[in-house]
Amino acid sequence: MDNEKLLVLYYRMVIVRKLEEALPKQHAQGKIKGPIHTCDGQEAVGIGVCSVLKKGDTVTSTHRGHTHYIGMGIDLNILLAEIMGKANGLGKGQGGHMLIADREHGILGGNGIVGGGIPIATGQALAHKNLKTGGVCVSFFGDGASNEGAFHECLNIASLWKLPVVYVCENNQYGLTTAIRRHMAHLNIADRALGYGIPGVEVDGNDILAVIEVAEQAVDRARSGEGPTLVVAQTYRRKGFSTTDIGGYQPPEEVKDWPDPLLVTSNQLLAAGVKAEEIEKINIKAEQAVEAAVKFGLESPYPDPIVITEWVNNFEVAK
Amino acid sequence: MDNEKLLVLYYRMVIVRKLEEALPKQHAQGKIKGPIHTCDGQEAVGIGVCSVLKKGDTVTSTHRGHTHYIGMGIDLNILLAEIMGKANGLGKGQGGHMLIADREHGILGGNGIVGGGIPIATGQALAHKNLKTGGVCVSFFGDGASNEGAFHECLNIASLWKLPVVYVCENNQYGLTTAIRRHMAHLNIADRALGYGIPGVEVDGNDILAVIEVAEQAVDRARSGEGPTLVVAQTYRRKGFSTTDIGGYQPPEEVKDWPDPLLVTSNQLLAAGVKAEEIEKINIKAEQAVEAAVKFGLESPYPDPIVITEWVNNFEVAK
Amino acid sequence: MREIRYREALTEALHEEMLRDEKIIILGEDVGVYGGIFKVTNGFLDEFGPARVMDTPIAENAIMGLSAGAAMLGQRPVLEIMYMDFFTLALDQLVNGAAALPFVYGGQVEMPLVIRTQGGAGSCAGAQHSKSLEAWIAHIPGVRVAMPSTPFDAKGLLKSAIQDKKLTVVIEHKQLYNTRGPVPEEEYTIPFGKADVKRRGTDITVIATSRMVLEALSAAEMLSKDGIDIEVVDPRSLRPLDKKTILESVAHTHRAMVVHEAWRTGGFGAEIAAMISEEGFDYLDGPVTRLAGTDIPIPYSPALEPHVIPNAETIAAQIRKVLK
Amino acid sequence: MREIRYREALTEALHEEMLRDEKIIILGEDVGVYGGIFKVTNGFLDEFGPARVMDTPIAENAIMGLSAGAAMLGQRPVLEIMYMDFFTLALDQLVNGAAALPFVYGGQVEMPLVIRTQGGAGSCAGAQHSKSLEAWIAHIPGVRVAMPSTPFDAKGLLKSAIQDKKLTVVIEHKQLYNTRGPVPEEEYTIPFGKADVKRRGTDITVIATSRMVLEALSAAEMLSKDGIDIEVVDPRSLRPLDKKTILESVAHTHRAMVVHEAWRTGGFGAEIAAMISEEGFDYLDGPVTRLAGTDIPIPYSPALEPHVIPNAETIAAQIRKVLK
Ligand SMILES: Cc1ncc(C[n+]2csc(CCOP(=O)(O)OP(=O)(O)O)c2C)c(N)n1
Ligand SMILES: Cc1ncc(C[n+]2csc(CCOP(=O)(O)OP(=O)(O)O)c2C)c(N)n1
Ligand SMILES: [Mg+2]
Ligand SMILES: [Mg+2]
Repeated sequence: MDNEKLLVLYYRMVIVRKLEEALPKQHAQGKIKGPIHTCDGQEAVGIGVCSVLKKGDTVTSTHRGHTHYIGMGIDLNILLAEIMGKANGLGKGQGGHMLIADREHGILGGNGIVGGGIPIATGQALAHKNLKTGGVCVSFFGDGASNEGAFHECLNIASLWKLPVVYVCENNQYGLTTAIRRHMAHLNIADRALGYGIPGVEVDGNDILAVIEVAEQAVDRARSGEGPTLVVAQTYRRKGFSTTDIGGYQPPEEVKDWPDPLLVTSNQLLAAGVKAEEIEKINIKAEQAVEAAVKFGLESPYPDPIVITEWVNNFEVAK
Repeated sequence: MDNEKLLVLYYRMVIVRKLEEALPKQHAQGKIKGPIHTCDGQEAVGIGVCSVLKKGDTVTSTHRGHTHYIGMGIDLNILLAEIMGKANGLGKGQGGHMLIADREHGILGGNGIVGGGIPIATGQALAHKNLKTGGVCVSFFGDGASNEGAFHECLNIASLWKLPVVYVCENNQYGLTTAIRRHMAHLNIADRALGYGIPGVEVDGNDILAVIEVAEQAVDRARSGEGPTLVVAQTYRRKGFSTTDIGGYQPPEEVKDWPDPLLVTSNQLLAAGVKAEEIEKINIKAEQAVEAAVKFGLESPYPDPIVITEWVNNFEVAK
Repeated sequence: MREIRYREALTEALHEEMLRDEKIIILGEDVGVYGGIFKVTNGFLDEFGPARVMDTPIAENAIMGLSAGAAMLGQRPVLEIMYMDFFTLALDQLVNGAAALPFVYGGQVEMPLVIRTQGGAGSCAGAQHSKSLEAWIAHIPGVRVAMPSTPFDAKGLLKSAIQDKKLTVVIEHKQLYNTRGPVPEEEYTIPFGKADVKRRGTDITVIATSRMVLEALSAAEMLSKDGIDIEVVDPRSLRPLDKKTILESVAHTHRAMVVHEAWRTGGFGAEIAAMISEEGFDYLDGPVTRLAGTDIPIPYSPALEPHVIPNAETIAAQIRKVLK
Repeated sequence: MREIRYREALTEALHEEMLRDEKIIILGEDVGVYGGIFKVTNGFLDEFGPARVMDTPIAENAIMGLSAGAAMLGQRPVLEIMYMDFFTLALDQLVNGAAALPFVYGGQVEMPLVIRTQGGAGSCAGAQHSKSLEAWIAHIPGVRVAMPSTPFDAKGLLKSAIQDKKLTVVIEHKQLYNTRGPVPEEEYTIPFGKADVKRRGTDITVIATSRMVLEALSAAEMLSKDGIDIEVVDPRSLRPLDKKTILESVAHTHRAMVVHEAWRTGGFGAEIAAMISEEGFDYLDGPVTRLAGTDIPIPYSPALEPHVIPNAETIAAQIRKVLK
């Protein structure tokens, strides 16, 4: 990959990291209500996978979706507005941080039901195929979600119907507070693909270049009509499960064993000859962008409760 | 296996076959209401697997459970009474043919929800383990059921908790009217075990000796605390999905490609030196037993609707 | 007017809409090769091909969710959930998915998804194949719910369901597929939220749903011999509910009774009765009573099952009691 | 009497019962190592060990069904479904399994299974983490449903739920865990089907559930300044429902209003209102009104969420209107 492109991806990764620093602060100050699930440590997966998608492709996300949003090119300002429940947010403040959608950028969308996005993605893939959009759908979900029935039902269906979908499991080693070895006995999630006769690929989820390579193959396969792939990206959730987490179950030493994907990528950039100052410039630029978006969000207006009546009238009243 | 024992099993298989001949007749005459799902062709699986179980073990069954009931030693008369909705039936006529239970013989029980018995079985296995009953639970279900989310969720849990449970998938090549190649792409259901790190064993489900061998290993493994096994028995449903089936989707020539398990076993008996007359005697004895049970069922009294009020009073009335 | 069966009316509705809009697909368990276990989509696979008529694996949660996902991108799925009893497995994707996402995504997606299912007892199919769970579905904002009782209503409501491009659940009744009734050959639709007065009468308004409409009409015949003249109102869609027609009827009869097959406690009859009592209090000469399924898992035995579901006799008996 | 928190009351109930009966196990998502996301089972894993306190994978259908299966063999599971919103994934094993099997198997199995869950809005947790779906559960015959509003009720009802060995769903409220109230140190239980008159009054009976009881009591304070004296009845268990206490109260106040957080249409308030109108018609001087959650997926924005849930002000306002 050329440096310029990798710098763009690195920028996006830093955006996510800065978001994950900024959002809990806003939450602590009461400017964001509702729990925030941060992606610190998982930046390479979402940013990497989304970078191989084209206009018209779609993704389904989760409660922990910031990397997917940034990866798909969401406008930071209106993302922040939504997270703060403002009228000009992507969902008019009606969805909030777990339920972000951005149709223009193919984000359809966040989902707070663990595993809930998997059937939605499978259906989007069906529509891509039937309506001949040429698009593919990527479904992101966690290691914990891979134990839900929806995972199984959908992988079977997608395999049967050869749907243009890529299932990306971000294995961050925890389902909420439950360590992976306490929620599954066989830790190789990619092996679950064997039962459906589809490829199951494990990848180092902290190395964006590795992620991209695997994602490209899976997306190509989907786009060319050969069917789904299960990609399992090994990564680590460096913070608590959400802003409500009071900790006590993640051994502090564990985080040291896992590489920080931002460091991995910045080292790749340095090794490829990019100057340290240039990287630092990007870090600052990202920080500023996030700061500006936070400001935008804070200054945005709250929705007028009249929207409630409008919605009710639209859906409920016998005409 | 000694001939005497095999003859007993053969007897049970014939009982099932005779039942499957008798029940649709009674249904056609209006003596049985509600659909009947017959097991013609699948006798070797349920009879074989249940033959390796001990007193105290339990099984969960399906809408197509006659082989499991007979295999576990149910009393034919009160089985028929239940199927006919009579007061002296196993469920007092409240359950019917899809919802048969017989606690004394470990049948807990039939289930008309496809895949519905799998979680129940997993919980029974948990109780066997926790309460140190020494028992195991066998969960029967179909190829179609193996696509339900419950299958996945439970195999993961049983593997994680090393539960004493054996999952027996009777692959009769159809989910209702949908041929297996139209409901899954990867036809080797046993491979689904790979994702959970448990053994997945495919077996010729029309050969009771083969079934018994595999079942013994799986039950031993469960009983000794090593955890679950997925057994997939290849067999064939020789009739329609139920008495309401109007056909048209099962190629008539297909049935010829599949061995009839009764013939397989009677040939094994003959090869082992059992006389043809002895086998014929058993056929007649089974037929008579079923006839007697049908008579018993027909002559049994219907329940008094007062039971409805009793149940309601017991559960619903604030005391 | 020609008479056709409820099943045929549904088939016609689907067939006409499939011809009208290529984006409509039909999917569900056994809807393709077999044509649906009640044969509503018989022949569709041959006519429209496997890309538009899809047998699915047995995976209710997935097929509900994937139908919603496809609808989000402009596909127009008509999903069949074979028995309402299995809706239990698909509710998450309905209430947390299809019904909620258009709102929480701020209107960025539409949900032109129609779900057909069937409920009801009467076949000795037992506790897991006989339930009427419309109260669950009709509790969900953003879902429209219809329960057609006649071939005419079945066709007209199903066509509206599809044409309106709004998330809709159409609940058929397994005992009605073979019933016959007049259905025009010409195109027509029935709007949601319009009740139908199936019989005019003066003494009491009976609000009945699905098969209970037929039972109420039979009860009306019995009662008319005793000089009791009942009005039978069929809401046809529970959500939105045509309060106006119901209240107008009660304003005129001054008495009301709600009849449905579903379990009494927490059944949708409670909503209708509460609504009448709340908004039509001054019209009422007596309490709004309910006659509904007994609060018990539906027993299998032919000697028990009929006792847990209202019928013409029990409806007539209760009316006699109320009017005494 | 000492005052403890709602959370602590629940913890005490579970702890006492765990000590009393070794067959009780606690299972659910994150109930073990973390002690439950609301910390109700904090420390239990250490005290009772991993065979009795089990973190489960995220698989709601399986854990509901396996709890039922274990209960059939004499285990006594207390299952936690983390949010009531996820009950949608577990309903099949509840309605087609746990609630039905004791009946359809002719009494051969018992179902000593208790399910704890929590619902309710107020945290800006959005449409998928704020719902109140008690109407669905309370529609199922064979399931008992409690919705405690105070620490006292929470402890007493949860202990009864476990001791009675009947299938029971206890619905807690996420906003109540930190509320405090008097709870005796001595052993006590609260029977199911016994409502509690939380406040005596003469002008109107307000039947409120869960957190709405607190709001109704606040409304009572506001109204008392205007000389309006309301009676607040907390059914505590929706199923079985203590009709007697409710009707006695209405007989005395001649007016009734039902308040809950759940969606209005088809909410359990409809059942209560319909029941009062049906069985207490002659007591009523005016219609039974309902005040409930707006029929809309619960919006996230802190500027919207409060508008879809009743509160003391809106309760007081509606009462003023009704009494005018
Ligand atoms: C159906 C459902 N069950 C439980 C939850 C509560 N919950 C929220 S996040 C979470 C953990 C999910 O784990 P994983 O899929 O690994 O995603 P991660 O949080 O690690 O990104 C749980 C259990 C939920 N939101 N939805
Ligand atoms: C949850 C659920 N979905 C659908 C059905 C309808 N149904 C009854 S039997 C059946 C086919 C089941 O196939 P399989 O598991 O292979 O069992 P088989 O009938 O072949 O024994 C279906 C779809 C059901 N009873 N339950
Ligand atoms: Mg995780
Ligand atoms: Mg099968």
